[in-house]
Amino acid sequence: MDIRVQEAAFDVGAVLNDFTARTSGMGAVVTFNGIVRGDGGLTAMEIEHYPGMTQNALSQIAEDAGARWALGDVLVIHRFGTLTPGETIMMVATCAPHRTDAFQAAEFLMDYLKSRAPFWKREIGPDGAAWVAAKDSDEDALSRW
Amino acid sequence: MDIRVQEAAFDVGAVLNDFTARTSGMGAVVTFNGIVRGDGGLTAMEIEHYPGMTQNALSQIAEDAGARWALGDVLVIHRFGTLTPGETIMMVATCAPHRTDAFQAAEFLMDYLKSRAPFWKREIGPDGAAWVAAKDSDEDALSRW
Amino acid sequence: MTAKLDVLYFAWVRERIGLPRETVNTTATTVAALVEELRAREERYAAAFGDLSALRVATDQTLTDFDAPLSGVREVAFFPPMTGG
Amino acid sequence: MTAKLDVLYFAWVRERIGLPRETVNTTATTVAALVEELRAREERYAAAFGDLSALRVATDQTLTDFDAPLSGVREVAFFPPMTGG
Repeated sequence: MDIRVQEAAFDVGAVLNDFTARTSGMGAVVTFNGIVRGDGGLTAMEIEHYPGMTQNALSQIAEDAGARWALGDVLVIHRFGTLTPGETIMMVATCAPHRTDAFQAAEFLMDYLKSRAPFWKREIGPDGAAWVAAKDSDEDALSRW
Repeated sequence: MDIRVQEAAFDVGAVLNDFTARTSGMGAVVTFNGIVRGDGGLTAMEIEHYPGMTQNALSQIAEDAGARWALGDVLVIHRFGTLTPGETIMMVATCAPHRTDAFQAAEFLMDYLKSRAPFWKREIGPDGAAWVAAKDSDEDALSRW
Repeated sequence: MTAKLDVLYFAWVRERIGLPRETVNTTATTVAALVEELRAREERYAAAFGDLSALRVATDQTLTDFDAPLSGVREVAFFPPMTGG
Repeated sequence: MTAKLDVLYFAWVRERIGLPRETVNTTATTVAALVEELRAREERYAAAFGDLSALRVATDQTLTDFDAPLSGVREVAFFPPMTGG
Protein backbone atom coordinates (compact mmCIF):
# COMPACT_ATOMS: atom_id res chain seq x y z
CA MET A 1 0.00 0.00 0.00
CA ASP A 2 1.42 3.35 -1.05
CA ILE A 3 -0.44 6.45 0.21
CA ARG A 4 0.97 9.91 -0.39
CA VAL A 5 -0.42 13.33 0.48
CA GLN A 6 1.76 16.01 -1.01
CA GLU A 7 1.89 19.52 -2.38
CA ALA A 8 4.45 18.72 -5.08
CA ALA A 9 3.53 17.76 -8.63
CA PHE A 10 4.35 14.18 -9.62
CA ASP A 11 5.01 12.27 -12.81
CA VAL A 12 1.95 10.06 -13.37
CA GLY A 13 3.69 7.91 -15.97
CA ALA A 14 6.71 7.27 -13.77
CA VAL A 15 4.42 6.36 -10.86
CA LEU A 16 2.52 3.92 -13.07
CA ASN A 17 5.73 2.32 -14.30
CA ASP A 18 7.06 1.92 -10.74
CA PHE A 19 3.73 0.52 -9.56
CA THR A 20 3.57 -1.94 -12.45
CA ALA A 21 7.18 -3.04 -11.97
CA ARG A 22 6.58 -4.06 -8.37
CA THR A 23 3.28 -5.90 -9.03
CA SER A 24 4.84 -9.28 -9.68
CA GLY A 25 2.33 -11.86 -10.77
CA MET A 26 -0.58 -9.47 -11.21
CA GLY A 27 -2.28 -9.52 -14.58
CA ALA A 28 -4.29 -6.30 -14.35
CA VAL A 29 -3.37 -2.73 -13.46
CA VAL A 30 -5.96 0.08 -13.41
CA THR A 31 -5.21 3.76 -12.86
CA PHE A 32 -7.26 6.89 -12.52
CA ASN A 33 -5.86 10.37 -12.60
CA GLY A 34 -7.82 13.53 -12.02
CA ILE A 35 -6.81 16.74 -13.74
CA VAL A 36 -7.76 20.37 -13.09
CA ARG A 37 -10.18 21.48 -15.81
CA GLY A 38 -10.14 25.00 -17.17
CA ASP A 39 -13.93 25.22 -17.64
CA GLY A 40 -15.53 28.63 -17.25
CA GLY A 41 -12.26 30.50 -17.23
CA LEU A 42 -10.95 28.79 -14.11
CA THR A 43 -7.43 30.00 -13.46
CA ALA A 44 -6.52 28.03 -10.35
CA MET A 45 -7.80 25.42 -7.96
CA GLU A 46 -6.87 25.58 -4.30
CA ILE A 47 -7.06 22.35 -2.35
CA GLU A 48 -7.24 22.53 1.42
CA HIS A 49 -6.91 19.44 3.56
CA TYR A 50 -6.86 18.30 7.17
CA PRO A 51 -3.23 17.30 7.68
CA GLY A 52 -3.76 15.28 10.85
CA MET A 53 -6.49 13.18 9.26
CA THR A 54 -5.77 12.88 5.54
CA GLN A 55 -3.14 10.16 5.52
CA ASN A 56 -5.14 7.95 7.87
CA ALA A 57 -8.40 8.52 6.00
CA LEU A 58 -6.80 7.54 2.69
CA SER A 59 -5.13 4.51 4.26
CA GLN A 60 -8.45 3.39 5.72
CA ILE A 61 -10.17 3.70 2.33
CA ALA A 62 -7.36 1.72 0.71
CA GLU A 63 -7.60 -0.96 3.41
CA ASP A 64 -11.34 -1.21 2.90
CA ALA A 65 -10.72 -1.77 -0.81
CA GLY A 66 -8.14 -4.44 0.00
CA ALA A 67 -10.64 -6.22 2.23
CA ARG A 68 -13.31 -6.29 -0.48
CA TRP A 69 -11.33 -7.33 -3.55
CA ALA A 70 -8.40 -9.65 -4.24
CA LEU A 71 -5.79 -6.98 -4.88
CA GLY A 72 -2.04 -7.13 -5.23
CA ASP A 73 -1.46 -3.51 -4.28
CA VAL A 74 -3.11 -0.10 -3.97
CA LEU A 75 -1.64 3.35 -4.55
CA VAL A 76 -3.18 6.75 -3.78
CA ILE A 77 -1.48 10.10 -4.34
CA HIS A 78 -3.46 13.25 -3.57
CA ARG A 79 -2.11 16.76 -3.82
CA PHE A 80 -3.04 19.89 -1.89
CA GLY A 81 -2.18 23.56 -2.43
CA THR A 82 -2.68 25.69 -5.52
CA LEU A 83 -2.98 23.94 -8.89
CA THR A 84 -3.54 25.33 -12.38
CA PRO A 85 -5.60 23.87 -15.25
CA GLY A 86 -3.99 20.79 -16.75
CA GLU A 87 -2.23 19.82 -13.54
CA THR A 88 -2.83 16.39 -12.05
CA ILE A 89 -4.69 16.57 -8.74
CA MET A 90 -4.56 12.96 -7.74
CA MET A 91 -4.05 9.41 -8.88
CA VAL A 92 -5.11 5.97 -7.78
CA ALA A 93 -3.72 2.67 -9.02
CA THR A 94 -4.81 -0.87 -8.27
CA CYS A 95 -3.49 -4.21 -9.40
CA ALA A 96 -5.07 -7.62 -9.19
CA PRO A 97 -4.88 -11.02 -10.83
CA HIS A 98 -8.21 -10.27 -12.56
CA ARG A 99 -9.36 -7.14 -14.32
CA THR A 100 -12.77 -6.86 -12.69
CA ASP A 101 -11.26 -6.64 -9.21
CA ALA A 102 -8.79 -3.96 -10.30
CA PHE A 103 -11.54 -1.89 -11.95
CA GLN A 104 -14.02 -2.22 -9.10
CA ALA A 105 -11.45 -1.33 -6.48
CA ALA A 106 -10.32 1.75 -8.41
CA GLU A 107 -13.92 2.98 -8.75
CA PHE A 108 -14.52 2.33 -5.06
CA LEU A 109 -11.39 4.29 -4.13
CA MET A 110 -12.51 7.22 -6.27
CA ASP A 111 -16.03 7.24 -4.87
CA TYR A 112 -14.70 7.30 -1.31
CA LEU A 113 -11.96 9.84 -2.03
CA LYS A 114 -14.62 12.19 -3.40
CA SER A 115 -16.79 12.16 -0.29
CA ARG A 116 -14.82 10.71 2.62
CA ALA A 117 -11.29 12.08 2.33
CA PRO A 118 -10.78 15.47 4.03
CA PHE A 119 -10.07 17.67 1.02
CA TRP A 120 -11.91 20.83 0.01
CA LYS A 121 -11.57 22.44 -3.39
CA ARG A 122 -11.86 26.14 -4.11
CA GLU A 123 -12.03 27.42 -7.65
CA ILE A 124 -10.49 30.73 -8.65
CA GLY A 125 -12.01 32.21 -11.81
CA PRO A 126 -13.03 35.44 -13.48
CA ASP A 127 -15.77 36.03 -10.87
CA GLY A 128 -13.51 35.42 -7.88
CA ALA A 129 -13.18 32.39 -5.66
CA ALA A 130 -15.82 29.81 -4.74
CA TRP A 131 -15.77 26.61 -2.72
CA VAL A 132 -16.74 23.60 -4.79
CA ALA A 133 -20.03 22.19 -3.50
CA ALA A 134 -20.24 18.47 -2.88
CA LYS A 135 -22.52 16.78 -5.40
CA ASP A 136 -25.46 14.66 -4.37
CA SER A 137 -24.37 12.24 -7.10
CA ASP A 138 -21.04 11.73 -5.33
CA GLU A 139 -22.78 10.92 -2.07
CA ASP A 140 -25.20 8.64 -3.91
CA ALA A 141 -22.30 6.83 -5.56
CA LEU A 142 -21.30 5.40 -2.18
CA SER A 143 -24.57 3.51 -1.85
CA ARG A 144 -23.60 1.03 -4.53
CA TRP A 145 -20.75 -0.44 -2.46
CA MET B 1 -8.52 7.97 -31.27
CA ASP B 2 -5.20 6.17 -31.11
CA ILE B 3 -5.22 2.44 -32.00
CA ARG B 4 -1.98 0.52 -32.30
CA VAL B 5 -1.34 -3.15 -33.03
CA GLN B 6 2.33 -3.89 -32.66
CA GLU B 7 4.91 -6.53 -31.82
CA ALA B 8 7.24 -4.12 -30.03
CA ALA B 9 7.18 -3.47 -26.30
CA PHE B 10 6.06 0.01 -25.24
CA ASP B 11 6.50 2.28 -22.25
CA VAL B 12 3.14 2.36 -20.48
CA GLY B 13 4.06 5.39 -18.37
CA ALA B 14 5.23 7.42 -21.37
CA VAL B 15 2.03 6.52 -23.25
CA LEU B 16 -0.07 7.63 -20.27
CA ASN B 17 1.81 10.92 -20.01
CA ASP B 18 1.40 11.62 -23.74
CA PHE B 19 -2.28 10.71 -23.59
CA THR B 20 -2.86 12.93 -20.55
CA ALA B 21 -0.96 15.84 -22.09
CA ARG B 22 -3.20 15.92 -25.14
CA THR B 23 -6.49 15.59 -23.23
CA SER B 24 -7.07 19.28 -22.78
CA GLY B 25 -10.06 20.07 -20.66
CA MET B 26 -10.72 16.51 -19.54
CA GLY B 27 -10.89 15.92 -15.80
CA ALA B 28 -10.62 12.15 -15.69
CA VAL B 29 -8.17 9.67 -17.22
CA VAL B 30 -8.50 5.91 -16.71
CA THR B 31 -6.01 3.30 -17.88
CA PHE B 32 -5.85 -0.45 -17.87
CA ASN B 33 -2.76 -2.45 -18.64
CA GLY B 34 -2.63 -6.22 -18.89
CA ILE B 35 0.54 -8.05 -17.97
CA VAL B 36 1.71 -11.62 -18.66
CA ARG B 37 1.45 -13.61 -15.43
CA GLY B 38 3.96 -16.32 -14.56
CA ASP B 39 1.40 -18.62 -12.90
CA GLY B 40 2.02 -22.35 -13.14
CA GLY B 41 5.55 -21.99 -14.42
CA LEU B 42 4.51 -20.19 -17.59
CA THR B 43 7.63 -19.20 -19.50
CA ALA B 44 6.13 -17.40 -22.49
CA MET B 45 2.88 -16.29 -24.02
CA GLU B 46 2.46 -16.27 -27.79
CA ILE B 47 -0.18 -13.98 -29.19
CA GLU B 48 -1.47 -14.62 -32.69
CA HIS B 49 -3.72 -12.14 -34.45
CA TYR B 50 -5.53 -11.59 -37.75
CA PRO B 51 -3.56 -8.75 -39.30
CA GLY B 52 -6.18 -7.76 -41.87
CA MET B 53 -8.89 -7.45 -39.25
CA THR B 54 -7.29 -6.42 -35.96
CA GLN B 55 -6.87 -2.69 -36.50
CA ASN B 56 -10.43 -2.30 -37.79
CA ALA B 57 -11.92 -4.43 -35.03
CA LEU B 58 -10.17 -2.37 -32.35
CA SER B 59 -11.20 0.88 -34.05
CA GLN B 60 -14.81 -0.28 -34.18
CA ILE B 61 -14.79 -1.16 -30.47
CA ALA B 62 -13.29 2.25 -29.66
CA GLU B 63 -15.90 3.99 -31.81
CA ASP B 64 -18.68 2.09 -30.07
CA ALA B 65 -17.30 3.30 -26.73
CA GLY B 66 -17.17 6.86 -28.07
CA ALA B 67 -20.82 6.63 -29.12
CA ARG B 68 -21.97 5.43 -25.69
CA TRP B 69 -20.05 7.76 -23.37
CA ALA B 70 -18.96 11.40 -23.46
CA LEU B 71 -15.26 10.80 -24.00
CA GLY B 72 -12.43 13.10 -24.91
CA ASP B 73 -10.22 10.42 -26.38
CA VAL B 74 -9.59 6.67 -26.48
CA LEU B 75 -6.32 4.79 -26.81
CA VAL B 76 -5.78 1.07 -27.39
CA ILE B 77 -2.40 -0.61 -27.80
CA HIS B 78 -2.31 -4.40 -28.23
CA ARG B 79 0.80 -6.45 -28.83
CA PHE B 80 1.25 -9.72 -30.68
CA GLY B 81 4.19 -12.13 -30.88
CA THR B 82 6.06 -13.82 -28.04
CA LEU B 83 5.97 -12.22 -24.59
CA THR B 84 7.49 -13.30 -21.28
CA PRO B 85 6.06 -12.98 -17.74
CA GLY B 86 5.99 -9.40 -16.52
CA GLU B 87 5.69 -7.92 -20.02
CA THR B 88 2.78 -5.66 -20.82
CA ILE B 89 0.39 -7.25 -23.33
CA MET B 90 -1.93 -4.35 -23.90
CA MET B 91 -3.20 -1.04 -22.61
CA VAL B 92 -6.34 1.02 -22.91
CA ALA B 93 -6.78 4.62 -21.86
CA THR B 94 -9.89 6.78 -21.81
CA CYS B 95 -10.45 10.36 -20.83
CA ALA B 96 -13.68 12.19 -20.11
CA PRO B 97 -14.96 15.23 -18.28
CA HIS B 98 -16.43 12.90 -15.64
CA ARG B 99 -14.89 9.89 -13.96
CA THR B 100 -17.83 7.52 -14.39
CA ASP B 101 -17.73 7.84 -18.17
CA ALA B 102 -13.98 7.22 -18.27
CA PHE B 103 -14.29 4.13 -16.03
CA GLN B 104 -17.29 2.67 -17.83
CA ALA B 105 -15.71 3.14 -21.25
CA ALA B 106 -12.45 1.50 -20.14
CA GLU B 107 -14.32 -1.51 -18.77
CA PHE B 108 -16.38 -1.74 -21.95
CA LEU B 109 -13.22 -1.64 -24.08
CA MET B 110 -11.65 -4.42 -22.01
CA ASP B 111 -14.74 -6.62 -22.17
CA TYR B 112 -14.90 -6.29 -25.95
CA LEU B 113 -11.15 -6.68 -26.47
CA LYS B 114 -11.33 -9.98 -24.57
CA SER B 115 -13.99 -11.56 -26.76
CA ARG B 116 -14.34 -9.55 -29.97
CA ALA B 117 -10.82 -8.59 -31.03
CA PRO B 118 -9.06 -11.23 -33.17
CA PHE B 119 -6.25 -12.28 -30.83
CA TRP B 120 -5.47 -15.79 -29.63
CA LYS B 121 -3.17 -16.54 -26.73
CA ARG B 122 -1.01 -19.63 -26.38
CA GLU B 123 0.78 -20.38 -23.14
CA ILE B 124 4.17 -22.07 -23.07
CA GLY B 125 4.93 -23.78 -19.78
CA PRO B 126 6.57 -26.82 -18.23
CA ASP B 127 4.00 -29.16 -19.84
CA GLY B 128 4.34 -27.69 -23.32
CA ALA B 129 2.11 -25.28 -25.19
CA ALA B 130 -1.65 -24.81 -24.88
CA TRP B 131 -4.12 -22.40 -26.43
CA VAL B 132 -5.89 -20.29 -23.84
CA ALA B 133 -9.60 -21.18 -23.80
CA ALA B 134 -12.11 -18.35 -23.90
CA LYS B 135 -13.92 -18.02 -20.59
CA ASP B 136 -17.69 -18.11 -20.33
CA SER B 137 -17.36 -15.23 -17.86
CA ASP B 138 -15.73 -13.10 -20.57
CA GLU B 139 -18.59 -13.78 -22.97
CA ASP B 140 -21.11 -13.13 -20.19
CA ALA B 141 -19.42 -9.80 -19.40
CA LEU B 142 -20.63 -8.43 -22.74
CA SER B 143 -24.27 -8.81 -21.76
CA ARG B 144 -24.09 -5.97 -19.26
CA TRP B 145 -23.49 -3.37 -22.01
CA MET C 1 -16.32 18.93 34.48
CA THR C 2 -14.54 21.21 32.06
CA ALA C 3 -12.49 19.71 29.25
CA LYS C 4 -10.00 21.44 26.98
CA LEU C 5 -10.54 20.67 23.30
CA ASP C 6 -8.70 21.62 20.15
CA VAL C 7 -11.38 22.74 17.72
CA LEU C 8 -10.46 22.94 14.02
CA TYR C 9 -12.32 24.57 11.13
CA PHE C 10 -11.83 23.95 7.44
CA ALA C 11 -12.91 25.50 4.13
CA TRP C 12 -15.84 27.95 4.42
CA VAL C 13 -16.37 27.06 8.08
CA ARG C 14 -12.87 28.36 8.73
CA GLU C 15 -13.59 31.46 6.65
CA ARG C 16 -16.86 32.27 8.43
CA ILE C 17 -15.42 31.81 11.88
CA GLY C 18 -12.24 33.59 10.89
CA LEU C 19 -9.68 31.21 12.31
CA PRO C 20 -8.37 27.73 11.53
CA ARG C 21 -8.23 26.40 15.07
CA GLU C 22 -8.71 27.36 18.67
CA THR C 23 -8.66 25.82 22.11
CA VAL C 24 -12.07 25.61 23.74
CA ASN C 25 -12.87 24.97 27.40
CA THR C 26 -16.22 23.23 27.49
CA THR C 27 -18.55 21.20 29.65
CA ALA C 28 -20.31 19.79 26.59
CA THR C 29 -20.55 16.00 26.55
CA THR C 30 -21.57 15.65 22.92
CA VAL C 31 -20.62 17.32 19.65
CA ALA C 32 -24.12 18.77 19.41
CA ALA C 33 -23.78 20.38 22.85
CA LEU C 34 -20.42 21.84 21.84
CA VAL C 35 -22.04 23.30 18.73
CA GLU C 36 -24.72 24.93 20.93
CA GLU C 37 -22.03 26.53 23.09
CA LEU C 38 -20.16 27.84 20.05
CA ARG C 39 -23.33 29.15 18.40
CA ALA C 40 -24.12 31.16 21.52
CA ARG C 41 -20.76 32.89 21.46
CA GLU C 42 -20.94 35.28 18.53
CA GLU C 43 -22.75 35.90 15.27
CA ARG C 44 -19.90 34.47 13.15
CA TYR C 45 -20.26 31.11 14.97
CA ALA C 46 -24.02 31.21 14.58
CA ALA C 47 -23.51 31.81 10.84
CA ALA C 48 -21.03 28.97 10.48
CA PHE C 49 -23.21 26.51 12.40
CA GLY C 50 -26.53 27.69 10.98
CA ASP C 51 -27.34 24.52 9.06
CA LEU C 52 -25.83 21.36 10.50
CA SER C 53 -26.95 19.31 7.49
CA ALA C 54 -24.35 21.27 5.49
CA LEU C 55 -21.60 20.34 7.96
CA ARG C 56 -19.52 17.32 8.79
CA VAL C 57 -17.62 16.61 11.98
CA ALA C 58 -14.61 14.52 12.97
CA THR C 59 -13.47 13.69 16.49
CA ASP C 60 -9.82 12.79 16.89
CA GLN C 61 -9.44 12.70 13.10
CA THR C 62 -12.28 10.24 12.52
CA LEU C 63 -15.59 11.14 10.86
CA THR C 64 -18.50 10.92 13.24
CA ASP C 65 -22.02 12.24 13.90
CA PHE C 66 -23.23 15.29 15.77
CA ASP C 67 -24.61 13.14 18.56
CA ALA C 68 -21.18 11.58 19.18
CA PRO C 69 -19.88 11.79 22.79
CA LEU C 70 -16.89 13.97 23.61
CA SER C 71 -15.53 11.94 26.51
CA GLY C 72 -11.85 11.26 25.95
CA VAL C 73 -11.84 13.34 22.76
CA ARG C 74 -8.97 15.82 22.30
CA GLU C 75 -9.65 17.26 18.85
CA VAL C 76 -12.90 18.15 17.09
CA ALA C 77 -12.99 19.36 13.49
CA PHE C 78 -15.90 20.99 11.64
CA PHE C 79 -16.02 21.28 7.86
CA PRO C 80 -18.32 21.19 4.84
CA PRO C 81 -18.91 17.94 2.90
CA MET C 82 -15.61 16.87 1.43
CA THR C 83 -14.69 17.39 -2.21
CA GLY C 84 -11.64 15.23 -2.79
CA GLY C 85 -10.64 13.22 -5.82
CA MET D 1 -21.44 -20.41 -60.25
CA THR D 2 -18.00 -20.99 -58.84
CA ALA D 3 -16.36 -18.27 -56.71
CA LYS D 4 -12.75 -18.01 -55.62
CA LEU D 5 -12.34 -17.33 -51.92
CA ASP D 6 -9.36 -16.71 -49.68
CA VAL D 7 -9.91 -18.89 -46.62
CA LEU D 8 -7.86 -18.16 -43.49
CA TYR D 9 -7.35 -20.23 -40.36
CA PHE D 10 -6.09 -19.07 -36.98
CA ALA D 11 -4.90 -20.61 -33.71
CA TRP D 12 -5.78 -24.30 -33.28
CA VAL D 13 -7.93 -24.27 -36.42
CA ARG D 14 -4.78 -23.37 -38.35
CA GLU D 15 -2.86 -26.08 -36.51
CA ARG D 16 -5.42 -28.81 -37.19
CA ILE D 17 -5.76 -27.98 -40.86
CA GLY D 18 -2.03 -27.50 -41.18
CA LEU D 19 -1.97 -24.23 -43.09
CA PRO D 20 -2.71 -20.58 -42.40
CA ARG D 21 -4.58 -19.79 -45.63
CA GLU D 22 -5.59 -21.22 -48.96
CA THR D 23 -7.61 -20.28 -52.01
CA VAL D 24 -10.82 -22.26 -52.38
CA ASN D 25 -13.02 -22.59 -55.47
CA THR D 26 -16.54 -23.11 -54.24
CA THR D 27 -20.17 -23.04 -55.26
CA ALA D 28 -21.26 -22.57 -51.62
CA THR D 29 -23.61 -19.64 -51.08
CA THR D 30 -23.34 -19.55 -47.26
CA VAL D 31 -20.57 -20.02 -44.73
CA ALA D 32 -22.29 -23.18 -43.51
CA ALA D 33 -22.28 -24.66 -47.01
CA LEU D 34 -18.59 -23.81 -47.36
CA VAL D 35 -17.91 -25.59 -44.08
CA GLU D 36 -19.72 -28.69 -45.43
CA GLU D 37 -17.53 -28.66 -48.54
CA LEU D 38 -14.36 -28.33 -46.47
CA ARG D 39 -15.41 -31.06 -44.01
CA ALA D 40 -15.91 -33.46 -46.89
CA ARG D 41 -12.37 -32.92 -48.16
CA GLU D 42 -10.16 -34.65 -45.62
CA GLU D 43 -10.06 -35.86 -42.05
CA ARG D 44 -8.06 -32.83 -40.86
CA TYR D 45 -10.84 -30.51 -42.04
CA ALA D 46 -13.48 -32.72 -40.46
CA ALA D 47 -11.47 -32.51 -37.21
CA ALA D 48 -11.14 -28.74 -37.35
CA PHE D 49 -14.82 -28.19 -38.13
CA GLY D 50 -16.14 -30.92 -35.84
CA ASP D 51 -17.91 -28.60 -33.41
CA LEU D 52 -19.07 -25.33 -34.91
CA SER D 53 -20.07 -24.00 -31.49
CA ALA D 54 -16.34 -23.89 -30.69
CA LEU D 55 -15.64 -21.81 -33.82
CA ARG D 56 -16.11 -18.24 -34.94
CA VAL D 57 -16.16 -16.91 -38.49
CA ALA D 58 -15.44 -13.58 -40.17
CA THR D 59 -16.25 -12.65 -43.75
CA ASP D 60 -14.15 -9.87 -45.24
CA GLN D 61 -12.66 -9.16 -41.79
CA THR D 62 -16.00 -8.75 -40.02
CA LEU D 63 -17.40 -11.20 -37.48
CA THR D 64 -20.51 -12.93 -38.73
CA ASP D 65 -22.61 -16.10 -38.31
CA PHE D 66 -22.39 -19.46 -40.00
CA ASP D 67 -25.59 -18.81 -41.91
CA ALA D 68 -24.13 -15.65 -43.47
CA PRO D 69 -24.25 -15.44 -47.29
CA LEU D 70 -21.03 -15.57 -49.31
CA SER D 71 -22.14 -13.44 -52.27
CA GLY D 72 -19.60 -10.73 -52.86
CA VAL D 73 -17.33 -12.07 -50.12
CA ARG D 74 -13.61 -12.38 -50.91
CA GLU D 75 -12.14 -13.59 -47.65
CA VAL D 76 -13.47 -15.99 -45.01
CA ALA D 77 -11.63 -16.65 -41.75
CA PHE D 78 -12.24 -19.44 -39.22
CA PHE D 79 -10.89 -19.36 -35.70
CA PRO D 80 -11.66 -20.27 -32.07
CA PRO D 81 -13.32 -17.79 -29.69
CA MET D 82 -10.98 -14.84 -29.29
CA THR D 83 -8.79 -14.36 -26.23
CA GLY D 84 -7.56 -10.79 -26.46
CA GLY D 85 -6.98 -8.27 -23.74
